Amino acid sequence: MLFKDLRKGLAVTIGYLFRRPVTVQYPTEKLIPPERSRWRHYLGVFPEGKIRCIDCGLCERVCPPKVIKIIPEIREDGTKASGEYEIDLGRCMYCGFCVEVCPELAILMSSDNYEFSEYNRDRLIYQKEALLQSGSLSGGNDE
Amino acid sequence: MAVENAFITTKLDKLVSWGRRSSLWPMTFGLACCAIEMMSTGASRFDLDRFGIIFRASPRHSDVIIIAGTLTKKMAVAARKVYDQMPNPKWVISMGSCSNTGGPYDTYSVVQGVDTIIPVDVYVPGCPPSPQGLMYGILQLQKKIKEEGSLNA
Amino acid sequence: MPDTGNVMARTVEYLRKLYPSAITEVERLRLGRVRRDWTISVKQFYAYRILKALKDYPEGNYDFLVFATAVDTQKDPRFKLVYLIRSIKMARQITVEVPVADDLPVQSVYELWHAADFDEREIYDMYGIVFNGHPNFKRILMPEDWDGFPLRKDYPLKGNQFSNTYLDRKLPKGQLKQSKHVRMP
Amino acid sequence: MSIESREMLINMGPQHPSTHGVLRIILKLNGEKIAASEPDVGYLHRGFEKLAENMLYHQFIPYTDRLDYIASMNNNQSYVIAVEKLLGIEAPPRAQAIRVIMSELGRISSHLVWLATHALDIGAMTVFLYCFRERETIIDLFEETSGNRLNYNYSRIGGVAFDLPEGFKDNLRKFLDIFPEKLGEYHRLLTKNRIWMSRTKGVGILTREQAINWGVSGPVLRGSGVKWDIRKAFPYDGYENYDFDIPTDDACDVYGRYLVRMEEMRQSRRILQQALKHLPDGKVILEDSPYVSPSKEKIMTENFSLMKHMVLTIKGMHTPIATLYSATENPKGELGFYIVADGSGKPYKLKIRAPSFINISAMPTMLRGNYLADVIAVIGSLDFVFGESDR
Amino acid sequence: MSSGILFYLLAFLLIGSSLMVVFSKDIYRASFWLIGFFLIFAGLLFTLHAPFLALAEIIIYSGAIGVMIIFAVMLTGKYAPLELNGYSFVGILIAVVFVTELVLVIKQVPEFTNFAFAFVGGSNARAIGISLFSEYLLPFEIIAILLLVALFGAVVLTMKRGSR
Amino acid sequence: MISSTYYIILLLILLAIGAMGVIIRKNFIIILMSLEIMLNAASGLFVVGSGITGNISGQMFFLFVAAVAAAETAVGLAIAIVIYRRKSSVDTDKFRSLKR
Amino acid sequence: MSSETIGALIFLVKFLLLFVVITVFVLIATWYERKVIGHMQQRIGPKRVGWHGLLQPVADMIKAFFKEDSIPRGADKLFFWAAPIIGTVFAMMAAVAIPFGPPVVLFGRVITLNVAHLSSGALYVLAMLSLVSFGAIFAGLSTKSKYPIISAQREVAQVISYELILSAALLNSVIMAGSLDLTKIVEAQSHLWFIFYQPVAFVCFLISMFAVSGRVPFDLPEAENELVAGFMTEFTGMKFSLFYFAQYAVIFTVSMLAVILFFGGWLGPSFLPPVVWLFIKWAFFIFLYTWSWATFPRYRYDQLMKISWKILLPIVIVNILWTGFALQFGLPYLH
Repeated sequence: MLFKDLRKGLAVTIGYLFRRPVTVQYPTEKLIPPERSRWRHYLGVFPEGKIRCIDCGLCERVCPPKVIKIIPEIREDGTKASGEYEIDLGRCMYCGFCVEVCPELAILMSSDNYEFSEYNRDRLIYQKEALLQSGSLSGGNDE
Repeated sequence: MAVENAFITTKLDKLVSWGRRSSLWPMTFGLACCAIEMMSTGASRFDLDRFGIIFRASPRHSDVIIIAGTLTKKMAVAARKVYDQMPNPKWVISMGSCSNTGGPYDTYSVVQGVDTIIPVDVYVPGCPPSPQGLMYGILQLQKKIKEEGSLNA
Repeated sequence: MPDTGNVMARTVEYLRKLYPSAITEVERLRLGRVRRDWTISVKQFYAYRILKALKDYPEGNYDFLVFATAVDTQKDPRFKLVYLIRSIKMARQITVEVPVADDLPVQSVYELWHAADFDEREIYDMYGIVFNGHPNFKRILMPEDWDGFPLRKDYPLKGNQFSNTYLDRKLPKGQLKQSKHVRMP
Repeated sequence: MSIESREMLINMGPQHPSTHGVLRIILKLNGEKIAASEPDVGYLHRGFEKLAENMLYHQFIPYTDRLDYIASMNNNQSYVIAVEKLLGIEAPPRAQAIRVIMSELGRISSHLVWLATHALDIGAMTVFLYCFRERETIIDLFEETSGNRLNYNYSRIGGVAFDLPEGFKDNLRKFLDIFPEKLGEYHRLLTKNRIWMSRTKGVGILTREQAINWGVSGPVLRGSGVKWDIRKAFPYDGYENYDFDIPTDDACDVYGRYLVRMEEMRQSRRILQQALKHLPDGKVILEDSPYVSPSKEKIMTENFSLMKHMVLTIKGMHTPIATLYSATENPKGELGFYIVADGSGKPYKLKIRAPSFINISAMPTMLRGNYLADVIAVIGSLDFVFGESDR
Repeated sequence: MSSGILFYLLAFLLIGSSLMVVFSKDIYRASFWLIGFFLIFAGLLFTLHAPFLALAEIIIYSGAIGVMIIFAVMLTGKYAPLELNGYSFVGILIAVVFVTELVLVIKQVPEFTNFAFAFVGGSNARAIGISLFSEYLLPFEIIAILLLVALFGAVVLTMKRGSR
Repeated sequence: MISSTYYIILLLILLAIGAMGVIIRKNFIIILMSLEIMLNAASGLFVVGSGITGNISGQMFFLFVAAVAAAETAVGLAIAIVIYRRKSSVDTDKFRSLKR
Repeated sequence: MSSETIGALIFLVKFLLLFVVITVFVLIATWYERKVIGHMQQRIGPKRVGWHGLLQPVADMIKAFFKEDSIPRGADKLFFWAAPIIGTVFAMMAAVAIPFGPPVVLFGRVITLNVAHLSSGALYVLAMLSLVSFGAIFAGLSTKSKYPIISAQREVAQVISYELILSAALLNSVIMAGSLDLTKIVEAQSHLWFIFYQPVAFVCFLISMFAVSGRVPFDLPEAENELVAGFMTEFTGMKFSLFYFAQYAVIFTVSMLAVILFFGGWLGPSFLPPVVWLFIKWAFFIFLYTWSWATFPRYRYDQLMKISWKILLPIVIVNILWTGFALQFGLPYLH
């Protein structure tokens, strides 16, 4: 018959018309990222609530775009403790090196916390308090 | 009388703002890695068309520009031109670290943050943001449009 | 893959016979189990002729220019041009290094390999080495009115004064905000 | 009706729907025929080479992701192999096999993106969505292995970052089983379609001699009838152990390159099947190498390992003083890293031989005498990525 | 009465658009106005009770000739400076004299107030068709040959030297 | 009531405008356009005449004129394009190669 | 009320009805097209604006209406304004002559189911369709920007190639029915649809139908990937929407024309009213548009011309000769 090449293509597209779409309808149903996913950072704590970070500065040094800023706090007895800890997630490249080099499992990346858009760029700089929470800060959409 | 007027304007305001946020047509402004994720977001798995979003190639037809990727200084001039060509009201989504702040490329040729040349409404972090992250950003933009209303935009 | 040494040795021998004083140095690198690439250093005066001879090498033309680049050696002469040439027929490649000073123009190899078209423009763009005989010689990666050559070692990573004010000059006035956070030290 | 009397200069891009990013082509049109063209690249020049000079060797790995962001795995692998060659080490067999799996998956995914955009440019919009649908499956595999959807940062100097996750093999096998059927769908939609053939046949001709002279590589070179593949010529990561063919086409036109890439996807599937069958057991990263950080357990328990880890992280490794060029076969062509090492932890110079960059330079040759509409066909068939081209 | 208004409107538009064609500096505009002229002329033909001709006017003149002219304008450039010198004033003068003369002559011709239409049956397409293939068969054939010759002529003229 | 005279006068005015365009304009394509106006006006007179006489022949001539006009435009525009190619202008003042 | 006034009133009502029908069609068609194409591509299409995205076109319209209206510097303002209106008006005017059913008798008056009953309706529709393209041409040229001008060039080439084929293919049905009246053409098909006599003419008509309405695989003037958005590139808001309106109105009209010329119009078994039959057949063509959009790539400009002049034109001319021959000598399967 005529136009065999065209009819083959048409058969493919009409075949899909009656099949189930593969779409995941985002706000109502969400894809769950695998556990290795690297999204928003958070700081690890011991079960008793103490921050694991010892301010060794490895993550600060290894970070390729240099987005981690640590200002250590020196206690009276001379030991270092975690003071200021700041990550600029606006500049972060989510490579995961900080997690990889940390000898204390102190900095971690959440696997499913990818929803943190902001209206203001400055809010993407996460301070220690924010980093201690693993939930979303900007509040979910109402839908 | 004034009250009635106000009532009508509020109604109209709501309607217009609903129309605007229900049919956000983004400009295809893919620059780098994020452009691929933007394309994935438009593709079958995530399907931006559900939100009424279809990509337009001409700035004159679009309402929102998604700066997806690294904006270099050579490109910034063109980006600004495209932004100026868009008719009001218009919005800007900055997608990904590179356009948020310059990202990992703090070098001689990269613009350090798209908001140095055009005003940005929503910053979507990630390198690149996942399609769901981008959709979240778009929902945030819709929320913003809803809040700011249509008449003062 | 057979040992490549013989073929390369023959190639270098052939070149030596053609231009006895051209090749200053031959380097055979052997790093672990790495494939052996030979590197020859050539005087700038002979560079074009050596490259042409390589392209017309009878045993199997070195007809594929893989890339051309330059290295800022911070010594005298300042730059070193690097050409990596491959013979597809023999599956061999040879690196030709040419030390050049930064103020002397160099003969373009565009006529030998058109592949050098963009590479030479890039070398000019990044290092400021000027090529003679290139059909369309101008900057390629940076804007044409850019000042400075970014890959020179004395060019700072974050750019000099020029690159910081480049956009202020290009864009209409009053539309620029100052960048809020620059973090990288 | 001839319309060849007035010349018009037209600027395609840098913002244009079908320039695949930020290419600008200055076209001199004669009616709708192209009299001359000049590609203008550099709109995505981000200073990779300068960045590399200011960075430790391992810190540059995530940057290589962003070179050819469609096939990040292949870039990782390529860079890591270059550094490994410089250091004189070799990844363990399992790591090599994993890298082969990942790079071949990356090749399929990259070719899918190519097919998607190429078809979309020529007007077949459905192919675009079908290709992205399949790509999502691959992305899922990547994501569960490396943790990111696009920029994986998975290879490490001396191996790979993590072992394959649970169930990866089954998922991969499932994908490989359904893939030929999907590939058949694309063939049905395009290959014999008269519109597709008339749009691509005889368009953008680059003869064998021109191809070699312009230094193009990858499918573009093979589409011009040159049987050249780094995987066969200079094997790496154990490619010599796999059985696959190098597809070539003598048509030298857009259609030829299309067929080559379609066949390459099939060959990649073959390699993947073999790699799955013979996946060796063992470590995925070198241990006890002076250049590789110890595993996390060791760092957390042994003091010496911690010290070594800290030195490697902060100071980087001591490399031999050498120059080296190492290339791998990327989906786009020959991706090579030319490293000048001065013994410190940072490369003295790192030149990236970007296939797209060189392939673009051959574009005016292909475009001459064709129509305006052919520009996009040629752009599609060249399949370049600007992250890599402009660096 | 309404037909009178219609006539004056059409007359105004026809004269206006034809003047725009003659006096515009931009050839694009001139061609746009020409197409407008054709359309309005089709309207005039409708008022003359010749609907078939009106449609033919639209298809042939605005559809084919207008498009062809636009095409030619695209190929040759759009600026046509309008220089009025003494010579062109002579042209305008001639035109004015011509019009007044003709109008004076027309005054002699008897008026036909109700000259609408004798061809019955609504459509004059059938009448034209029958007439075309009986009485006017020879002119029809000649016109066909003329069109063919014109087609060849246009093709041969625009062919490039080298392309043969 | 609009009588035939009105139509005839209108068409004559159009004819004169077309003639004026032919005389005063120098651009070859505009001259062609003016010619079209003249042809239209003339053939319109045929139609009016056909109405007056009640004979279909006038309408026939409209069609013939249209065909001739199409032929004329095709050839005329072809000539314009050829001239443009030679001289890169369609200004009639520049066509003086036959002049001494 | 005098008979004339009632006639004028009926005309007005019919015209308004047609306008409403086409507007609703345009609104629904954009939704339906996105939805069907979405499902063909294994995705959903508009979903979140209204029930299954049904309010999507409304939202688009509201947004477009309140969008800033900008005119590029250097554009020819008059024609920049006129272009979208020209396109829309002529697209509407083409639809005026389309009959939607046999004449009905209502309150003792015979009412034809088209807005204006024209004795040479087929010719009229053709004439109006050829004028719709002027909207695009004016738009492209008045913008004075490069891509739109190329687009206008393509539109011109496409129009002169395909109007011819369209009218020549239409001529076959006209010859067979012996009338230019669309109602009579439908009535002539009462025993067998013309598609069975004229398959070749139908294929030619189908191809040129796609070309005339500028849809895939012949959507060259607005080829998004080549010319940004073609002649519409510089138009914003409502003007841009008007082009869409014109395009869909043309699709409406030519699909109707195809049904009337080749598929027996409103003829069909009597358990459904004629108008329903007409719209069922017509819906098939609308679906065909969507289907081919989802499937095919796009032709190139010169290939389009080649197909028209070198392939379709000879075929269609031979077909006309054959039809005349067959009618004259009464070949067995004709009448």
